[in-house]
Amino acid sequence: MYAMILLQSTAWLPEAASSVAPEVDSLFLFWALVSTLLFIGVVGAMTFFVVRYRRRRLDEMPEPVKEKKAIELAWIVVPTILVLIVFTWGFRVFIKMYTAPPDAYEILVHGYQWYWEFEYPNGVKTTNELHVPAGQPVKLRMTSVDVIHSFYVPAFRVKQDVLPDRYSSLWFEATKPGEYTVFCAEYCGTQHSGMLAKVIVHPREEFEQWLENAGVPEDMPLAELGAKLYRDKACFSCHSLDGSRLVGPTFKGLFGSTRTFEDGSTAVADENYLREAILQPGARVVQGYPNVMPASYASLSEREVAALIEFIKQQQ
Amino acid sequence: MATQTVAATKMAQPEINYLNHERGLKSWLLTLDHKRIGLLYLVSVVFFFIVGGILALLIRWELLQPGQTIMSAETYNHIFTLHGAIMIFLFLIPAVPAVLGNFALPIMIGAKDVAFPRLNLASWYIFWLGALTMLVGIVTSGLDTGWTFYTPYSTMTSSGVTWVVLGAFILGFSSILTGLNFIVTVHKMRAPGMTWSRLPLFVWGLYATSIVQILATPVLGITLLLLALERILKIGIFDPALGGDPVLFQHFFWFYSHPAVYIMILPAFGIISELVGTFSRKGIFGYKFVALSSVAIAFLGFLVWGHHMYVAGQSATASTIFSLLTFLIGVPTGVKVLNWIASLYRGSIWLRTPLLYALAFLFVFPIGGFTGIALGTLGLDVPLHDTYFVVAHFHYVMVSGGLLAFLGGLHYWWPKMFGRLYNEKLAQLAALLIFVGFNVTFFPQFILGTQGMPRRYFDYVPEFTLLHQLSTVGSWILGAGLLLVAAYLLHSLVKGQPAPANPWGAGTLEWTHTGRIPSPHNFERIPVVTRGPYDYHLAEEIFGNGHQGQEAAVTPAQGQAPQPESTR
Amino acid sequence: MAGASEAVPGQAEAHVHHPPYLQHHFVSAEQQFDAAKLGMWIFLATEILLFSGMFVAYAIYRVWHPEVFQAASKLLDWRLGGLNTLVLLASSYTVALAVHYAQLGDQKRLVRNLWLTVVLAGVFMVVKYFEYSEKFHHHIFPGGNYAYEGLQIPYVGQFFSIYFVMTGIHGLHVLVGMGILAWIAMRAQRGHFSPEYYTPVEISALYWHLVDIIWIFLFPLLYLIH
Amino acid sequence: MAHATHHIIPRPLLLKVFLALVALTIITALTGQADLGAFNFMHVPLAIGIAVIKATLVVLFFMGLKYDRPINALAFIIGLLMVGVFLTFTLLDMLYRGDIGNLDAQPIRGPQIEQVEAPSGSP
Repeated sequence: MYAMILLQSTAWLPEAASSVAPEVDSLFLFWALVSTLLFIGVVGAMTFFVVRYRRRRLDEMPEPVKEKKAIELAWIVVPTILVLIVFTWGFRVFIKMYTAPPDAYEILVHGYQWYWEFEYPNGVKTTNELHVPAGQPVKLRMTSVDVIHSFYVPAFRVKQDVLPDRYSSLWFEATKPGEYTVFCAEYCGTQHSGMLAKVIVHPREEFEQWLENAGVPEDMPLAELGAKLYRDKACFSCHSLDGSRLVGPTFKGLFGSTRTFEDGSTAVADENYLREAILQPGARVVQGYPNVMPASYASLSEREVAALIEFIKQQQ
Repeated sequence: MATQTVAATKMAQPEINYLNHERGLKSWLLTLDHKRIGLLYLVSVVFFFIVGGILALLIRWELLQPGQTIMSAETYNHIFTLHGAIMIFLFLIPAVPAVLGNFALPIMIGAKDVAFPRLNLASWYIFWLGALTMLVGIVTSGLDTGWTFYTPYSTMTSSGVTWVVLGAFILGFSSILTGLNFIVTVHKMRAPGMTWSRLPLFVWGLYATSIVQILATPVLGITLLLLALERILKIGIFDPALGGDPVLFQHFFWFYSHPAVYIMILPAFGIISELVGTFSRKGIFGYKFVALSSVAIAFLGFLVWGHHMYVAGQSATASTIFSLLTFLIGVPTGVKVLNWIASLYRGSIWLRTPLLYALAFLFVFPIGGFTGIALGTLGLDVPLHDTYFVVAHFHYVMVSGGLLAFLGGLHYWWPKMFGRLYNEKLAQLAALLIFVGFNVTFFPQFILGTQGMPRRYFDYVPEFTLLHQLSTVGSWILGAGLLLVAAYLLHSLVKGQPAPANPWGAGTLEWTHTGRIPSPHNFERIPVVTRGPYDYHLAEEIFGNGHQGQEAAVTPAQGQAPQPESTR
Repeated sequence: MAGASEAVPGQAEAHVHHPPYLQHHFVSAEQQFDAAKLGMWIFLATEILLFSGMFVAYAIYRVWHPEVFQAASKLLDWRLGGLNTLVLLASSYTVALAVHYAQLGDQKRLVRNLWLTVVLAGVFMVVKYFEYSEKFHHHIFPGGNYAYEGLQIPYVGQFFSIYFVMTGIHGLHVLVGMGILAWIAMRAQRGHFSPEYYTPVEISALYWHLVDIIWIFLFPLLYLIH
Repeated sequence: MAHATHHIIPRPLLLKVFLALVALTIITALTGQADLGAFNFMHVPLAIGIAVIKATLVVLFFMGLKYDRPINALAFIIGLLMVGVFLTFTLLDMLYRGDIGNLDAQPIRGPQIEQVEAPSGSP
């Protein structure tokens, strides 16, 4: 039964949802098939020999087997040919994977500890949600603000490291509308495993529509904007709202409470303190918590900081 | 009968051997005897293996279910980093060469000791100095970079990277000294008649390993030194904020760390050759190929490091060349496996614990090899890179090489090390548990990997729960098997049946020309070698004159308690 | 190995005339000498690879930023570098002479040449000290700490990182070499060596020549970029 | 005693080698400073070439590798070959960085140093 499940390719490979995925999959299946056959041959021969030639008498003295050049040659040549087939095939897929068509739709990607930010040609920014049209090549220009991350969408079979101070690129053409998981595949610190995003593939027209409505209205009330930022900037991955302890202190009841710091000093969490804690997280670290909050929030605008403080105030 | 002269003289008076000729802690800590240094290393690496193993069990426990199970994400990151760093630097790299190699290599080539006994002891002290330096960093501020120390994370984190890196730098010297010693020993200390084509294959494996240790380790040294300087002096070679190139660090790192994989696997190849030869009482099919391919792999191993960097941003030109060379190294490795299988053909196969480990290796290692082919393939590596597929792949290779072969070798040479046998039945049971436990732990991880589960993840999406739980259960079976090994080996040390000088009927010098336990200088007289290591049909002293091999005394019937050698 | 246990011919005699310097596990002095020398050559190969990392870093950054290297190199004094090259070459010559006299058994000249080598190494370090202090005085530091106002271009810090790390590690090797050679010289004074046994002189000389060779490359690569 | 490893190198030869090394140092220092005009591109090959010759002289005569056992030479040469491998393969990435568009060869900002007004002249 277990064996049956293993034989099904769907147990092994995730859903294939990009134009390049079927090509990777057929290479994978070719490799898996040949490997399995060879493996069964090797282990089968081993098992057969161990049973057939097991020692029956203690003074058995097997005759030395004469080495045959032909055999030695055969098992050098055949594997060489096999691996060269796999190499060539893999090379062609690889080149295709990384050569973006010239008409690809370009989206800018910033990797932060520990979230993704996507910026569209019209200036719209989203966090941890990448919206793309189906059936059109999309090219991601990616860079990191802090350490190396890696943008990985299993369903698209694509992956590329995202480096600080350098642009790296990746392209794909999503074939089916739907939601697909994005993982960060290069270890990037405490919340590495929480650095998840979604690719949301829209049918073409729907995407255009989404893009038009995605801007943030200027007049959004502060608290509402704060809630949005809490979501978009992935504050939630370290700071809970229900009082539970994550990487950082919870926001519940934070405002107005007395904080004790690493060096033993204390302070009341007022607006000024929250401001400092957001913009210079390392300045005063609350006792018992690691000093791991990224400094990248210093780039928030005045209005955004004010919005976050307002949001935190409400969490009583 | 040549060997009996040695054995017979021993019987008359209380036996003087390397274990009892001097006593006391000082005689061990200041010993220059390669066999004793081997045992010092044995105790050390087993200690670190236990530490690394406990960490591994903790990792698996945490992953029993999604979300936090027993530790925080931060703790988890420290734990998996320490598991990797300890297992690689403090167990896998020294395990086979420094323990089994130190013990057996000089005797196998008919030498009284390694060429530089003082350097040999120094390497053990340097090993501990390096380990303790690492410990300083770990205890004071932990380590959360992953064992790969990628910049710029490793230059930004507040954990104890500098200390650990300096510790690994020091450990490098220990590794270099062992390698240097072995190369010179093999070149200059062989007994008369011990030609290159009569070297046991374990010696060939260690020789090839030593080449890698010599040529790769210094580059690790300078890499880690530059990383430490990057943190202390901000030299800006690897740190992008200062204009450095993080991908350059990866080149530096993998120039050592890929060949280091061969430091772990080549001696294992040697052990497997010994085990297959001895327990099928037949020469290794294609001896020359098996011997020379080890050396070839050692050199080719330096040309493939870039296959760790296909998605790191390396140029496609480099990736393509690295990929092609990776396949070329796959061929000699595959042919070795086929040669071992062919050696079993029409042999006289004696299923004892050491051979069980060799057979387990021949099952596990090809899986590691085939999946290695997938990871070396440009297009296939892209989705698989940095997923559990890679984790499973290197555990299949490293555990088969580092653990199964090490255990096989340990069970093989145990009677020679301590002059005692262990409980064969329990040993076979433990081997089975380890084999099953290992596969249950790591095979599901291949599927996790192809499904897209990235490595070094503290948490995972719920779809992956079942496979992770299977893997965790496997780790318990594996742990139980290893505990059993520890139990019966400790029992054997105290209460084991005395072992005869050559319980397996092996044909290499450490079995044919030393007593039950070797004397302090190995041989009364330097032997003159007249045949190859696996020419059992020429081995008059084991099988001549109607003699049936010494193991006749050990196994009157399967499983029955063996009798001491004195019955002869 | 049937009949394999015969004694090696000459083995018995070796035990009778056991020279004090011959370690028990070697069959002959020749074997011991060969082993030591091969060991040293292998060690030298590891030294080359240790330095290789810095040469690779040098090559990469020079290929990427040739103009920076050219400008930064001008801040180094090629006359001092050249002087140091000559000093090290001379020390290499004297240590080669030391081996020569050790082989001939001329103890007086052996000792004199060894001390001469140590003194020349000292001269090298003194020159190096003046070079370093002049750099520090101008706030020429490696990488991110570089703060010399006379030359402010991107990547100039990288050149000086490579300069300081390369010459620093090389200087460390010179210091170690001085220690070893001084120790050998003292042993030579006590008459430890003879034409039959001078292995330590020979292998420390090999080490010293390698230190020289590294500098032979560092000099044009760092000081003479045009 | 086999003469292969105990060859005594005559003193005049050592002296000649030393003088040759000094001469080569002077040549490299002078050409390194000179303006070679149309041949300026020769600076690097010339400097490296002379350094290689000097190193070879030291290895062959001062270190006596010319008269030594081949295995010692082999150990040394393999070390050098590995440096070549390290350099070549790393350059294969560095020189072709971005050939397929997966990573830009140029950084976005480069090193972040404080720009100080550069006065002319050298120290």
